[in-house]
Amino acid sequence: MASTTNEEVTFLDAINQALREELDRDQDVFILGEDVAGYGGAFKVTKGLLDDYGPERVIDMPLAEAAIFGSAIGAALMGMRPVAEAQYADFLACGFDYIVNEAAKYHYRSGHPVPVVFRAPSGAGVRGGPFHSASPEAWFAHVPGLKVVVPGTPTDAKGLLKSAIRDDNPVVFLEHKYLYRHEKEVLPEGEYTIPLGKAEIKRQGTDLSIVTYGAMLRRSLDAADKLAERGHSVEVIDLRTIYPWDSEMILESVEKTSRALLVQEDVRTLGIMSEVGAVIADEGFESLDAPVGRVTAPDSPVPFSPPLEDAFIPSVERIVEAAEKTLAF
Amino acid sequence: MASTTNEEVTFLDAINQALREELDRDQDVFILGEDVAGYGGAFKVTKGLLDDYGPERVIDMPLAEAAIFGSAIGAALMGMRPVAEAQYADFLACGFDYIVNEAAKYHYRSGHPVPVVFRAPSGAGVRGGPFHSASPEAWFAHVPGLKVVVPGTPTDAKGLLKSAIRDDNPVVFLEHKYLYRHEKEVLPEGEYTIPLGKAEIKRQGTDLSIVTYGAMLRRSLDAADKLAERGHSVEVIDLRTIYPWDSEMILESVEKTSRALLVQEDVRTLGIMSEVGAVIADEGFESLDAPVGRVTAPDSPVPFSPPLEDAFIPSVERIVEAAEKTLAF
Amino acid sequence: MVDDKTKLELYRLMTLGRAVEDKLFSLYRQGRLLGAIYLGRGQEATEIGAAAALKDGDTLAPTHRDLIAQIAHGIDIHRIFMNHFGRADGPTRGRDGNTHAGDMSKGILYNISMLPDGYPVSTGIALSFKLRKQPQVAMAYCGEGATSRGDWHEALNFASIKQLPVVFIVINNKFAYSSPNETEMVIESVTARAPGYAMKSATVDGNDVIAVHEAATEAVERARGGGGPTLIEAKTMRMLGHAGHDPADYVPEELLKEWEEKDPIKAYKQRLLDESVLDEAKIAAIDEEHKAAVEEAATMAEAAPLPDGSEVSDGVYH
Amino acid sequence: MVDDKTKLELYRLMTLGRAVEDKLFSLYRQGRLLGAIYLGRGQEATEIGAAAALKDGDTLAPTHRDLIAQIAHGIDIHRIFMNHFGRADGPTRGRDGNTHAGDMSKGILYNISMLPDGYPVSTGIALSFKLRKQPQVAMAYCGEGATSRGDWHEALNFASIKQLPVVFIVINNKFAYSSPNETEMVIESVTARAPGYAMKSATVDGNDVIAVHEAATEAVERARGGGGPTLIEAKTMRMLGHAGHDPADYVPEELLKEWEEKDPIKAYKQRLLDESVLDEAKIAAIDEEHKAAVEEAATMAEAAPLPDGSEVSDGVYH
Ligand SMILES: Cc1ncc(C[n+]2csc(CCOP(=O)(O)OP(=O)(O)O)c2C)c(N)n1
Ligand SMILES: Cc1ncc(C[n+]2csc(CCOP(=O)(O)OP(=O)(O)O)c2C)c(N)n1
Ligand SMILES: [Mg+2]
Ligand SMILES: [Mg+2]
Repeated sequence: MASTTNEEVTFLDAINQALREELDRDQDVFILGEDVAGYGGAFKVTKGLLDDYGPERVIDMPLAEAAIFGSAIGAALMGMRPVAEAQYADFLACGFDYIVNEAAKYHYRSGHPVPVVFRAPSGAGVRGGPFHSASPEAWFAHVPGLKVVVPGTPTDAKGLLKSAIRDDNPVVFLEHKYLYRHEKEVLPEGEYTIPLGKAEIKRQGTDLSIVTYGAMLRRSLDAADKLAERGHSVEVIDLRTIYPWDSEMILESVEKTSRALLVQEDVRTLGIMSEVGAVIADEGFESLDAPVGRVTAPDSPVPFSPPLEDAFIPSVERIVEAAEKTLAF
Repeated sequence: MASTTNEEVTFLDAINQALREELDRDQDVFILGEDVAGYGGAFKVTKGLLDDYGPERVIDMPLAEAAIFGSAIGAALMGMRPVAEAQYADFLACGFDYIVNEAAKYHYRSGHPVPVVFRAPSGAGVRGGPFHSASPEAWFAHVPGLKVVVPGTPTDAKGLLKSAIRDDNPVVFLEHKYLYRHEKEVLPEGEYTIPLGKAEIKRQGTDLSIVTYGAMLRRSLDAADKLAERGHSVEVIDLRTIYPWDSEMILESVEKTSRALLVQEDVRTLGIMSEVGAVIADEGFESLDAPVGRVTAPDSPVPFSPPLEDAFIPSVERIVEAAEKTLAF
Repeated sequence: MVDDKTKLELYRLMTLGRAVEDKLFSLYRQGRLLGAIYLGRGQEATEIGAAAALKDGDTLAPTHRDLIAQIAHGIDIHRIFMNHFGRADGPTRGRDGNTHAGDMSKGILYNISMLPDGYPVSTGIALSFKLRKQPQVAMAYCGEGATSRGDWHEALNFASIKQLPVVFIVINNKFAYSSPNETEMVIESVTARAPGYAMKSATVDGNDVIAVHEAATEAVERARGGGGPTLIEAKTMRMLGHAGHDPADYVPEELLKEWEEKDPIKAYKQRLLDESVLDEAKIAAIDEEHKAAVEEAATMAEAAPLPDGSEVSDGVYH
Repeated sequence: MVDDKTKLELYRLMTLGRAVEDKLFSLYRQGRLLGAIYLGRGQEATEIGAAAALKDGDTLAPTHRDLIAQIAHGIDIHRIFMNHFGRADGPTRGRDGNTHAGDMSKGILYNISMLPDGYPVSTGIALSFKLRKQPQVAMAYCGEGATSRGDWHEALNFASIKQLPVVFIVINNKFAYSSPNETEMVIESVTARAPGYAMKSATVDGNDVIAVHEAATEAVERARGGGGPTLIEAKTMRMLGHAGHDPADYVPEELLKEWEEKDPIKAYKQRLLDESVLDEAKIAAIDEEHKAAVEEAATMAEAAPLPDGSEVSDGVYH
């Protein structure tokens, strides 16, 4: 599992590597969650860690989210660096209070660091239905005191998770489950981290800025390819950190391109792109030559049946279509 | 407690009236929550109801939000119309799962109605500190399947609560606690309801549209008065229903005024005004002559100490200042 | 005392449950099913024995694993296949999958993933029965894993305070996903918690359908008569993986062997043969009947149309 | 066996607790305090008796009502007044109010409103002690009302599974806000739930500081020695309203009278006089000392500056 070969590494293995490197680096790091030890987690993200780090660093918890998140916070208050896993991001709702009230507000009130990470597999696209497909990043981005990360590539996943574990604030770290085995990359050689709060331009362009993240990054890049064939130069920016998000980079890009299209897999109302749109409409208004379009899921639960789920998740075609509308304005 | 006198009625009494009228009208309506019976609720909203309707219609619950919300949903599935109270809106986070997963998604999956209301006192301004001042409307507005209501006047509070109780969908009904005893009105005579999903123009104007709701309605109207003195005609629209919100009325108003200012007490990132801003930036773009400004709380927990809390909540001055900036653009 | 007619009916239901699940598993392995499956093989005696104690008008709140219990409360097996196939005319119209469906007209709740949400929801249903003075009973199932969740505690406590007509069934099948009992609790039986709510309770052999049925019937009738809630733990074994994809190699071979010997259908069949309630001809006839019914339902479901993507956001609100 | 020095110290702490709260109440009634107050009058024996069993390095998770317990674990009373006055240099720098503060350097957690969050948080603290092989103990308080919450159950169960060094104190003061015990549980004592976690437990007279202290000391030392968690219920009475604004007219007069007779400080003072641990001169000296300390802390706090509005969003992140 060394990180210095030339082999492609899946999104999932990149996360496993990050956990290993941090477990190696810092004795205070430990993992807790349901079925994370012997079983290696529902998605096998923590596979092999029990064998290599033992049951005191990789702890199987009862089916009890308040106990998992609450305990993680308690240990973090004592200076440990727990990485708590929710089996699916949907279950963050079952221990919600601990994340939004206990963890998020402790530092503001006491000045005391709360270095805890809440990891969970999020997102749709695997026929998981209404209770295994959640994208809860917007809930947590609305809670001051939390940081929220949703990586879109294996490289980012590894580097951002390492930063999240080292951060002295509570971080909600959402791993899009569709990416686990669908995204592969050769990772940077050796040790590296990626700073929280910084977006990245994944593709340069001059005519339109697409802002996106997570599983929509790949679709946005594919859409940009298609648009390039039709002569449009599209910039694609990956937010990576959902809060605090990198408004500076987005506003700069819009200043350059004069047009923005915001793409999220999350439902329309109050996904993070609502914030991005509102900020562009305010601070970027003078740059704009066209309405700020959004491509999102509809306001509905995530449906199970393939034709419904496929209609729910924004497609490359929908992105291309919306982009052409914005470009033509 | 008749609703046909010419006396002014507080926001709180208007809610009490709504509950009484619905308890009278429909035997399936009942109330459950902590200390709602003999004590009449932490804010005395349910005062007198135990005496008049008995312990089977006004039920004291143990300190257990999952039991309160979960039970309310169960009874609603059987066709009753429970009105569940969280003692403070902050405690909605303690039974969050039931609202966002069980109640919100049941109809989509089954076609079966879930006529439940979750009532809670929300908002800041009473020195309640970080755990008694929550404005959680944005969390719930982000959950398809829920309706979310935040009235700003006694008349609306009564009429909207009656509609919420009669609605066949789960409704999160947030009562801004600062308004309970600070807002008074003569209520419309006789029985009336106010439809969910409809905003209202509380003041007509031609130069600028202020969109707001809840406790910021009064401050926005005060700001509009001051701006009028300086020759500006400001329209003030009260959303009233946060989801589904009345984008039609807002877009019409912006078409008329060409300028929008969005005012919320909630923290900046991903409050409902982010959605309103994003929609205006898209669908209302061609009407706009100025950036879409937002006046909000900062991204922080709600602080306790008066100078901090006063700085947290948007003031009339801040609204006026932002409005002048937008008007001058 | 369970009469012969009921004994036969329990047999019929258990075998139908197994036939349905066997078919689902085979479709799943052939890659013909959509989404996940959570099978209750080995638990049929509890799934059927408890839910069969319910009457019309009573409600059942199953979990992901309690498909078979839904059969005992009268679900039409067409609904089961239609939902696993994500079909437009299924009980969720493709909105949800696998066992996440039910039949509200029969009092079978649509379960959700979050465990054990059916417990507090069922206390609310029982509350409505009590408020409306209806002699109906709510029954909620969950696994032993779910008893670690706080909501479980809140439901039991509230039910006991209000003496609600609700019966709580815990199926202790030795595992919660990969986690054995020891990582979930320190006690021998979950019923050790009943005194904490001054609640009546019973621990039963979950592979003995008659024992389960008798305990559940007593509890249901007590609840119906105003005698309050009961907690029943049935000890059994999950004979397959947590879900279709899980080979469950964390389960010791010997444990599986031991419980294969105690297969609830095999043992019960022999008993009914011994008691002359059943004979080989009847057994064959029942098998035949199930097979035909299951094949018909599966075939029909597979042939039924999927929903159209254009309706993705239909039905979010009433 | 509690020695005389400890006995005296317990007396000193209880009376200091009461002096602090009396002062707060008087400031509140004069409208000089900001925000709410949640007084523990009548509970001093439990507040002090249990927390005094802790050593340096141990942690205390109080609730809104457990200000006095914080005193036993060494909080400087200046912090208390500074926080109730919402001052800039207080423990929350005005970010939070009333008892929602603590002292992390002394292992006193900053409690939040959501009950009983300190329970799961304390299991995590205890887990960290165990993982790091530190002989330290976590103690968590809550009221009997909070035992109805699911999180309470999750914490006890997890602590028992991992045999964590944590002591759970339940102060049964007969009311949760306006709700008497009967609307909260059906059992006589919350310790009826301990067997559900195979957990050691004790029910003690919460107005007898020695009894509480002995039970807590036993539990703390057992936890420290690797013997796992304990649940202690102390039976006492909340002698004032839920909060400063609450006249508590739902509390029967006779109940208050009955418990006024059992005032934990009065009884204990008499006992120490009888045992010659105390004499009237010492009593007067202690009173004097408290009075001076409390006046000084209150005066200083009232005179201290409020935070500036411009820093409202400072310190959200580390
Ligand atoms: C609140 C919650 N957390 C996590 C899960 C994920 N999950 C699904 S089934 C399961 C194990 C359930 O075990 P048990 O309750 O014993 O039921 P069984 O599967 O054995 O029937 C887990 C952890 C869930 N469904 N709900
Ligand atoms: C989860 C949660 N729900 C509701 C409340 C509101 N509340 C504050 S104190 C209280 C009563 C607490 O009673 P108890 O636990 O007995 O403690 P006591 O106040 O008697 O010390 C309630 C309902 C809360 N703090 N937390
Ligand atoms: Mg199980
Ligand atoms: Mg109490």
